[in-house]
Amino acid sequence: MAASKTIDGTMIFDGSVARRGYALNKLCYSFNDRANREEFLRDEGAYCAKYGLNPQQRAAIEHRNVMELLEAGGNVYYLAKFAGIFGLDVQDIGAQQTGMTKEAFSAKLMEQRT
Amino acid sequence: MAASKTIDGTMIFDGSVARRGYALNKLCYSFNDRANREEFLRDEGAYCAKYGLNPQQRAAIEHRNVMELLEAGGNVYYLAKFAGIFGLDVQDIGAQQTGMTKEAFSAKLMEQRT
Amino acid sequence: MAHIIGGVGTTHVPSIGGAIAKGKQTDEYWRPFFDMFPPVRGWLGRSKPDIAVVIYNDHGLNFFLDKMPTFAVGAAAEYRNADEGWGLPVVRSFAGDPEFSWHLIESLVADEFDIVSCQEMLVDHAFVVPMQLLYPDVDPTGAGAGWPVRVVPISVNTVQHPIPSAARCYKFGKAIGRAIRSYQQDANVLIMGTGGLSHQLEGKRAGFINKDFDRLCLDRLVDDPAALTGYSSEELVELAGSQGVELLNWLVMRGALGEHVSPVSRSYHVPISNTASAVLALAAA
Amino acid sequence: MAHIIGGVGTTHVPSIGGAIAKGKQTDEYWRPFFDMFPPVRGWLGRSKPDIAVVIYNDHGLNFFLDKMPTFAVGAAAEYRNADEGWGLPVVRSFAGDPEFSWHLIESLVADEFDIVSCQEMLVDHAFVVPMQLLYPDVDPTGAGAGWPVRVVPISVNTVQHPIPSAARCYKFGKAIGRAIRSYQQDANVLIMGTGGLSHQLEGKRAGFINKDFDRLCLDRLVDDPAALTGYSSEELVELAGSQGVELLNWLVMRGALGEHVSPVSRSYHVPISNTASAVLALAAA
Ligand SMILES: [Fe+3]
Ligand SMILES: [Fe+3]
Repeated sequence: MAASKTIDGTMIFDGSVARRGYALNKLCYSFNDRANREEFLRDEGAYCAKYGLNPQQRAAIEHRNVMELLEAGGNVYYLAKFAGIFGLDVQDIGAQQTGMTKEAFSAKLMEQRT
Repeated sequence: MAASKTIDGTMIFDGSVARRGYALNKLCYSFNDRANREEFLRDEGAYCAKYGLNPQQRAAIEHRNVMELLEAGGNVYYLAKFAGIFGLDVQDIGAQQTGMTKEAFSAKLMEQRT
Repeated sequence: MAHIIGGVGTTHVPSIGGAIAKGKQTDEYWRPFFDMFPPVRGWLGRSKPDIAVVIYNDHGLNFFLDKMPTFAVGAAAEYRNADEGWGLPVVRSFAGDPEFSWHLIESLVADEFDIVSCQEMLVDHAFVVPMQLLYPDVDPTGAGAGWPVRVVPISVNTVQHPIPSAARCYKFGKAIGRAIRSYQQDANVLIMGTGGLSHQLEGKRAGFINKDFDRLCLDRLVDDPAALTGYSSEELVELAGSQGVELLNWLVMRGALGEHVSPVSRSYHVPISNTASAVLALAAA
Repeated sequence: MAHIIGGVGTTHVPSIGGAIAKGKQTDEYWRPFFDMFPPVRGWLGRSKPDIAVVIYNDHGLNFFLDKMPTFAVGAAAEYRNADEGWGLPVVRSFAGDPEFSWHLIESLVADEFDIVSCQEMLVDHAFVVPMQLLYPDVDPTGAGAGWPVRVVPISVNTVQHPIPSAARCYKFGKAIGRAIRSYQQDANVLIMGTGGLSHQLEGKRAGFINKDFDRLCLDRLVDDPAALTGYSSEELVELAGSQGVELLNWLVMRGALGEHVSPVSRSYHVPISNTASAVLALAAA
């Protein structure tokens, strides 16, 4: 079904993506809990292994790369909890994905100011 | 709404009952886990306090009395997990509620044998 | 194209699992119950389902009252059974079919059924016992998925009122049927509805059984299931007992089969534990 | 009898909570946003709601993909906010109204909406930020429920496709309206719909905003909400952005208000964080 939903620059988070990304999203969901965030920071590899991340997911986490994380089945709402560990917000994420600096990304939004 | 649903000898487990019995049912639900069953058996009072049982619920647990547990908002599916701790099955529960011996309760069912 | 071979309705009480674990199938008490199944198994052997869509109610293993779904649909690659607190052996896991599950979920949501999708889901005795009854040659406590079918568990709230009405359940079944028939891959699909028939575990009326109503239900499930949609939830509690409302799972199953069915096997036996037991196998027309 | 005073639609992005926590309301960046709210608050001050029914989407605080509801309705006596992982201050809890909640649940299930009932429910920024915007005089991090309204959180799946269609959401809103109007106790009820408008957080199209579509949505929410029910979920993603589908929460809100409404206040401001922000207050006719 996913194939029918192609929108440029957009990945619809549907069943096939959710299935692929389940372990990764579950790991990110766990970051609601401070103790888990700290455990992750203490030993990232062990934490990823505990959640059964596949190599693609593990690499995407290691690279802190949002596009890779999305490719690996991540959902942006859960990924935001991962980004939050490093103090990154949705504008940092937007900048990284669009290959801009954060300033340029924010400026592009400000251009549309009402 | 609950008032409209009166069936002799039957308590419909609806919102008003579920609300009243929430803490009790949550305690019973925890008995899916062996560690919790053992913790309960080690210190029943502490376990009931941890789940915030009210005095009526606490007494019903102490008395191992199904009718009291139902009155306190218990749902029979969750209560069965409590009964299971003591090796009691639904026929024991049935006997206790109807004031029969287990043998008499079973015999009454066998009378209807097809 | 996926093809619905038919449906099986069966009782699911935990004590059946206990009897299987203890090898009591031929004991005097249990024999009449287990004797109801060979004709169903014969039919399954001939019609060879690849997938079983199992309509059941969770009894407090996977769902609690903090998040109580009306309808929940499994979308996992594997479903595990687990300790329910009273000592039944935990049976081997079941292989899912996520692609098929997601097709069902897409179709059901498009059809305006507000389901919960479950990418992890523990399945309790209401799912496990019927599988054991249909596939007694599978060692239930072996490792891995030895079951000959992939599964999709679908849980219906028959625990906490408001439960879905009989009318809604029948419509849900029809929507499941449409969803399955629109699946592009080849698969023979069996629908199972578990639980019931009349029984009541709690209150002064514990032990209540209503043979007349059960027989009427079995009749109507074959020839006129829509007739059962006229009962309110309160009427079902009164007629079938508090837990007899598990009949709703059968009604969902029946809805999926389409208008006309051919009875393969029908049997009824009272009592099993506190329950009127029944088995009904229906071939889809 | 319960009476629906009207509805408020508002953006809910987490950075608003951050701005409130840091007291940035009058900063150059934030002032145009916070300036949109005084007229809404004036209307609330006059119409004095007792209960707020808040339609929002959980972003992974209370629900995960193991059990993902299409529609979930709170039935708790108290709703707590909690750590979402990125450092927003946890705000004080909200008092529920279980009797009113259960009335809604009974009515919705009778109306064939297959909701999840939630006797415990954590509420995330999508619930909390709008409450802070409507009630800025409440110290958000004080103890207990200082909020002047009791609440019922209703969560809509806008996270994982298949999401409910716009048509289903509008019907759900209508059913919520019917449920509220049939409540026998006196209460003034406010409906809130949170999220949107156009925005997209992920992919190459991150930062996408569509002012034309947003303005069309605001127009239609006032005068012809049914017109919005023609969009498919995919069309909504394309026109409003992946996260802009939170518009569905507004459509549920609008459905509850009945056919005709009088606009109290309408404003629109781009950008707030990555989002086109909007506030719409509608008095029920
Ligand atoms: Fe059962
Ligand atoms: Fe949001």
